[in-house]
Amino acid sequence: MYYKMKVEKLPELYALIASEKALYLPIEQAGAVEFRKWDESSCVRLDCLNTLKSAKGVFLPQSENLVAFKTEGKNISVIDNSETAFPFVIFGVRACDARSFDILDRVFLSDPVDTYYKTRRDNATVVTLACNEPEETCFCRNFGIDAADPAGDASAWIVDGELYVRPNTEKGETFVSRLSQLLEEASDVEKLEAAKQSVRDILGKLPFAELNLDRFKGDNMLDIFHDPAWKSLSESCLGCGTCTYVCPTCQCYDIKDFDTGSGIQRYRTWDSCMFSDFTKTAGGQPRPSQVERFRQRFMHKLVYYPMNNDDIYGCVGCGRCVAKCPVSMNIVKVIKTLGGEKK
Amino acid sequence: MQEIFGLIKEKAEKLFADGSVNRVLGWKKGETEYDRIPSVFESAEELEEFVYDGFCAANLSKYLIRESREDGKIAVLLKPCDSYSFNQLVKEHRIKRDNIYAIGIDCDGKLDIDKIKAAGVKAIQSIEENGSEVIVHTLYGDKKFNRQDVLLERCLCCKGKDHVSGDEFILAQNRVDTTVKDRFEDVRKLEAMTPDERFEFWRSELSKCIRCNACRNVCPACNCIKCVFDNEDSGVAAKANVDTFEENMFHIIRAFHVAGRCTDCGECSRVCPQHIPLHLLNRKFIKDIDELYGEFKAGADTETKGPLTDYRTGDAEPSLISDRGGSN
Amino acid sequence: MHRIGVFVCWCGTNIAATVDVKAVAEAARKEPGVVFATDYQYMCSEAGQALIRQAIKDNALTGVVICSCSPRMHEATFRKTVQAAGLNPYMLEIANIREQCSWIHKDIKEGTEKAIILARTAIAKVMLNKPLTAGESAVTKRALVIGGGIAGIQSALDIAEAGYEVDIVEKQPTIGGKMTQIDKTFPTLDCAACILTPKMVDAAQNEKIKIFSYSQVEEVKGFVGSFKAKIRKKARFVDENLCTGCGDCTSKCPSKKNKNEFNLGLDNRPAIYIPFAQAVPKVAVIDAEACIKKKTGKCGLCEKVCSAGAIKYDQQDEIIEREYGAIVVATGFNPIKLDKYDEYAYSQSPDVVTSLELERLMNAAGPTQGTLLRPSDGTHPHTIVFIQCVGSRCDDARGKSYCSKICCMYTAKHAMLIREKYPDTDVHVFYIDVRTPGKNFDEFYRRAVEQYGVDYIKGMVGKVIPHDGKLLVQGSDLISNEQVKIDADMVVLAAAIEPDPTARSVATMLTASIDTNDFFTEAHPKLRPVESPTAGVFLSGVCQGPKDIPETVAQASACAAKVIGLLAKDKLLSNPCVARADESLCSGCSVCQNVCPYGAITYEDREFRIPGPKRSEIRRVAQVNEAVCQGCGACTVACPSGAMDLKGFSTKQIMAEVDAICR
Amino acid sequence: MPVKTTENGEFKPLIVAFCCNWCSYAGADLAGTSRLSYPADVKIIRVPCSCRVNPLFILRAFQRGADGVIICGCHPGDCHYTTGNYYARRRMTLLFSMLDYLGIERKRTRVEWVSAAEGVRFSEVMNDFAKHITELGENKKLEDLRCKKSLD
Repeated sequence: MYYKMKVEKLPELYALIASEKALYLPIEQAGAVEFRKWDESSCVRLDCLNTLKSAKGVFLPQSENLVAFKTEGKNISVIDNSETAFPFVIFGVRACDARSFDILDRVFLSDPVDTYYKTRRDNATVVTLACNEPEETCFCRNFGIDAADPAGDASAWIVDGELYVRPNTEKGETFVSRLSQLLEEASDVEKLEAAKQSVRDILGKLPFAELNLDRFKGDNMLDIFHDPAWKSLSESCLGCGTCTYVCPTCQCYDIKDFDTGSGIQRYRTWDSCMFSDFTKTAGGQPRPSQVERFRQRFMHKLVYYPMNNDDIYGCVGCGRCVAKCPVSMNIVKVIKTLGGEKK
Repeated sequence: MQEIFGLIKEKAEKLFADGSVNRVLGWKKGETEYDRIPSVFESAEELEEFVYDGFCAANLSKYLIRESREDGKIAVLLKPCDSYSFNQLVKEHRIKRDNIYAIGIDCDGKLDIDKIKAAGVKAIQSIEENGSEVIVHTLYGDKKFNRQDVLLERCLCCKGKDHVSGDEFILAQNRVDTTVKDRFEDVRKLEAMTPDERFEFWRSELSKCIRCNACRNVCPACNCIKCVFDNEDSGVAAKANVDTFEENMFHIIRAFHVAGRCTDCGECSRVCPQHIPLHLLNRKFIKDIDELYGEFKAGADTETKGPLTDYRTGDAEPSLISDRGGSN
Repeated sequence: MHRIGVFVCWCGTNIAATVDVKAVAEAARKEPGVVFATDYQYMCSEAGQALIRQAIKDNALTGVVICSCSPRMHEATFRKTVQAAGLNPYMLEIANIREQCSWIHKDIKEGTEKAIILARTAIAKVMLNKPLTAGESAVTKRALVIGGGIAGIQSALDIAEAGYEVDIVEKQPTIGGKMTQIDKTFPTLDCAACILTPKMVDAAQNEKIKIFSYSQVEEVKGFVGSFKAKIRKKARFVDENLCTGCGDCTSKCPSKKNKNEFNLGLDNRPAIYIPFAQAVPKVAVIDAEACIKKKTGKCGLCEKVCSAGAIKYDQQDEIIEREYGAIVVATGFNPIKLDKYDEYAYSQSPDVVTSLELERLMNAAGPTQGTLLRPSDGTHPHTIVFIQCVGSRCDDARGKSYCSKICCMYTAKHAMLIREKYPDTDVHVFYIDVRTPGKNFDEFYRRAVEQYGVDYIKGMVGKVIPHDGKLLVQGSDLISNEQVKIDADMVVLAAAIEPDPTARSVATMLTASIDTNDFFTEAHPKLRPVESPTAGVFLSGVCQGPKDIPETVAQASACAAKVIGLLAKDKLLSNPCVARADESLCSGCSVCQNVCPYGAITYEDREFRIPGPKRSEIRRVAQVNEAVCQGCGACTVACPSGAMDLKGFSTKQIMAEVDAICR
Repeated sequence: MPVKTTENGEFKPLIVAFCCNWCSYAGADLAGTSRLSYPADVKIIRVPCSCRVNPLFILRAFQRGADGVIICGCHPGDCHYTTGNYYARRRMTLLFSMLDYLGIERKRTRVEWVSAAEGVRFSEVMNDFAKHITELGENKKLEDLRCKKSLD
């Protein structure tokens, strides 16, 4: 069942949602579009294809407090000062980012469950938005993602000045029901289907539409691992964390203690396997040079993760790393170099 | 640029052929029409992938820290502005000059793909550089740009067309000057604001920082074996901007550590995924240094003492700053 | 595990009156790491120190904090105390709760609060203290004196007198320096040669002194107590040991028309020559550029006449390596070149001379045998104009910004001598100011004016115009506010003096610092005026700044006293609070070296294990010479990676102090 | 976080003073010996030379809640280590200018040259600086909220 409303009424829609729950939207600030909490003054950018950081930050913030230790003289007390849970809606998630939640769920919701993540997931209603004008950096299609018909608790489309919404889950149904004063049932679904089809046509014509992923199967693991191409692929890598920090599926974090002077704030923060001190231990650095670190990142996305997760790739083809890598080295280049050109 | 590209490639092939080098550091085509990857070519055959055009913006000099320590001699392609970084690295003993054959190459300004995309260009299929025009072909149609309008910020206030170092130069016959503004213009604009306005400006800019370290890792002056911000022992290490203070601190200290050493190559701003105008921090230091201690161009040579490792007995007093007036 | 003890001193009522010392001890006891805290009336008393020693033993303390007076007062005392109890003396910190607290605050609550914070800060620091040991190094009991003028000779004589060996390295064929060229000295008017040459002879005959004339220091390595120098002994083509200084060769030499340096080119000398009669060593030297034999291979006349067989045309430069414990810089000065002062016609007329040239023209051993004659025509001058401050106190790039200090006095001397010897000669002096601070100086100047009738004109000369064998001097008299024109026979220019051109290279070699005028910088302009900031390098004479002879000699002796003090030590103990480079972080960029005032930082290539197939790499890393480093910490901030740290004031310690204050 | 108000609710700043051992620290001692008072808000950290003061220390102090930071050294030309304060002068001038550029209050940071003989001046400088900082109020632009928030 599809519902619709005029695009002009979007501010009313936001206000209505926000009257009940916190609302996250792609919002521009100082020229940067990110998922941020909405208020009346926000500059919403639903037209933005890729927020700079992905939507994952809503569930796995770049940094979050876990626990604190307060010191008074020689006494220490433990204080839970993690964020209190609140229900929220995240609206405008693209198909690729929506898939990334599935990938992250498999990590954080499987045993042992990450309660910080789970609490946010449980409290969230994910409303996706179909892509209208995919870019040359997009390659979600290779991972079976349909950018013209994204998943989520509810999906949305903007076609010809109208917003179409379709609930997909119970949460989605609830979401839509709360908006009944703005939404009406859509009777012109054909128009929407046609729009979807035209987007799919474009998706098929994009330069990275058809990547050959055949080689990235579990039984080729060692073969790929030892491929001499890693050296030349990694030689330009600066070892920065841009790809990791913009990636919707990168999930590694570090736990650090900050001495506040009157105690310790323990927090977790995203980490990057590209960093030279990633997983460094007392015994040394298991991946001593950038070649190994670089390889790790892509092996994880293309080989290890699928091996452990029903052949689901750890990449969703959002293209952020393609657009943002300072040296233009990216997963597409890796796939093409290691896996050959088109099918 | 086409003629230059040919000449460079020819030269590189010759260097391989006569055995004067065993590697060439240049750029190769990446996966998109505008991606150019800094690359080490190990044979004449590998040069098939070599490219030199408006998107070869990366400053290659920093790679020499690693590459000049490898066996054999490496040829490196340096644009005029890169030659300053090169000199600075030689001055700081970070690269082994003897193992390098430096080829100064012509530059007519580099293109900023983000400026092109900001004009609403999506799904790029190919890009044509045609003199003063740049034509972008996309799935949604073609778009034509005036080359000057889509140049990188740094090229609009180019340091100059002349190399400050190099063993050989391959230059175009008609050299294009892309300078249209004074490089301190934007710094002056900020200086003219009230402190609160400046504070707001930098808060909004620096709060975008995701602490990816791209600015630092690409910077030829940031070449410490281990950065203080990565060193748990330094007391200031951090992986994320957990507090607004961290955002300020990281960028202030980074700019301070490269003050007097920064050649204003502009790589920091070019690679920043958040488009934070980081060069405005470095340029502020450069401007202050020029005004207070006499004009100084880091990397102009390999001998002159840097302004922070030098002094005059009659230098300005720090009270100069608080005497700038205003209520705070 | 830290076991810190905190000792709060009452200082009688000095502290206890405005700080609740018991409360401070109580608060300190609650701090993590503190296992013992107490208070006592006078911690510095023997009983107080005994209390500290006992507590260290009883509580197995690993660090001590004393809350008391300023560390500048009793830090050394308490270091000894804790050392006596078996702790490293540097495991001590002092919280200054007297000068910084009890004495300046009236309110006991406020004072106590602050004292607690200061105590906490010291506790935070001491937890990061590391045991430090002062380094020891041996002292080579020999000094090197660079420059054999009156400064160098005096320093050498004094050092030798104390029983230490001294080498004088002089670049000219003879020692003696500028003073050998001077006729008489002010304000006593005694003959320069009469007081200098005995000293030269003393130096030559002193068995502790070794003179390397016609030699230059080429390289200096090492540090205070153990320098290694390379000295280039230039070939003089005469065997020093065989030459008797008889002079037969010089009179026979056919190449006679060579500018005589000793007389500043006012006359000529042969290609083989002895600079002057009292030269030390009195050994001939061949000017290879003038010698016919050296140039054409023909001649050899000197070899034939030398009965001692001392002529060695094939002599080569010799490099001598010597070790020293201390180095004296006595590189002296030169008058500036006057080629940029065209207005005074110096290069146009031979009758415009510098003051030093005038010295030669008035000297009995000079080109005119002491009779003052005009260089142009050998006639007696009747009107002489002196122009002061030529290049001194100058604000343009041609001259020097400083006052050359000696000119006022020597000009008064010249004027007086001329007026005395040739009463028919009019003497005019153009000056900006007359500066006569010195014993009997002003009296001397007044005698020139009052007794000898020298005409002093306050004002500058605009132009000197040679015409018809005369010199028209156009100047202004600022007092009468009139233009003055004098038709003079001779003009004498008081040229500014500047450090010898070798000063810069010597400074670089010694890593000693020089100022923008190339004068050597003192370790402290007031309190350590004869030491360079570089340990073991001392400054004698004009190399440090313009001086007259008595001042130079005084400084030379002071400098010698410092050298003797150093050489008298068998071992040097160094301050252990010095910089240290963490090689694993150092990238060898040299910024630290650039800011080090002591030249304590050098670089070494070290092999490091690195990850990856290559396994190791060679890296240039900084090394701090602990004997030379004085611990200022300039390098620690210059170093961007934090590889450079300062022991005793480490980055971590200072940050911990900041944290503790701001807690 | 330190308590920053007096009993009657007035703002009481926290000021960190870095003093070089040879001149300014001795000047502070002389101020003490001469019983010349200055606010207890000023806490002194002894460093060998003003050139030992790393910009990191200054930022650290602000991060931890300091409202003002002052660096004192020997007068130019009088540095115990000859050149230390000259380097410090350039570093601090540039750093302060950068802080100003970022919109941080200019008067929160200061450099003063105080000799060992200038006890009176030391106390005057500290009184004056403390006065300015009290007027400026709390440092809000360079604070770290983690240090400010009490952990519970």
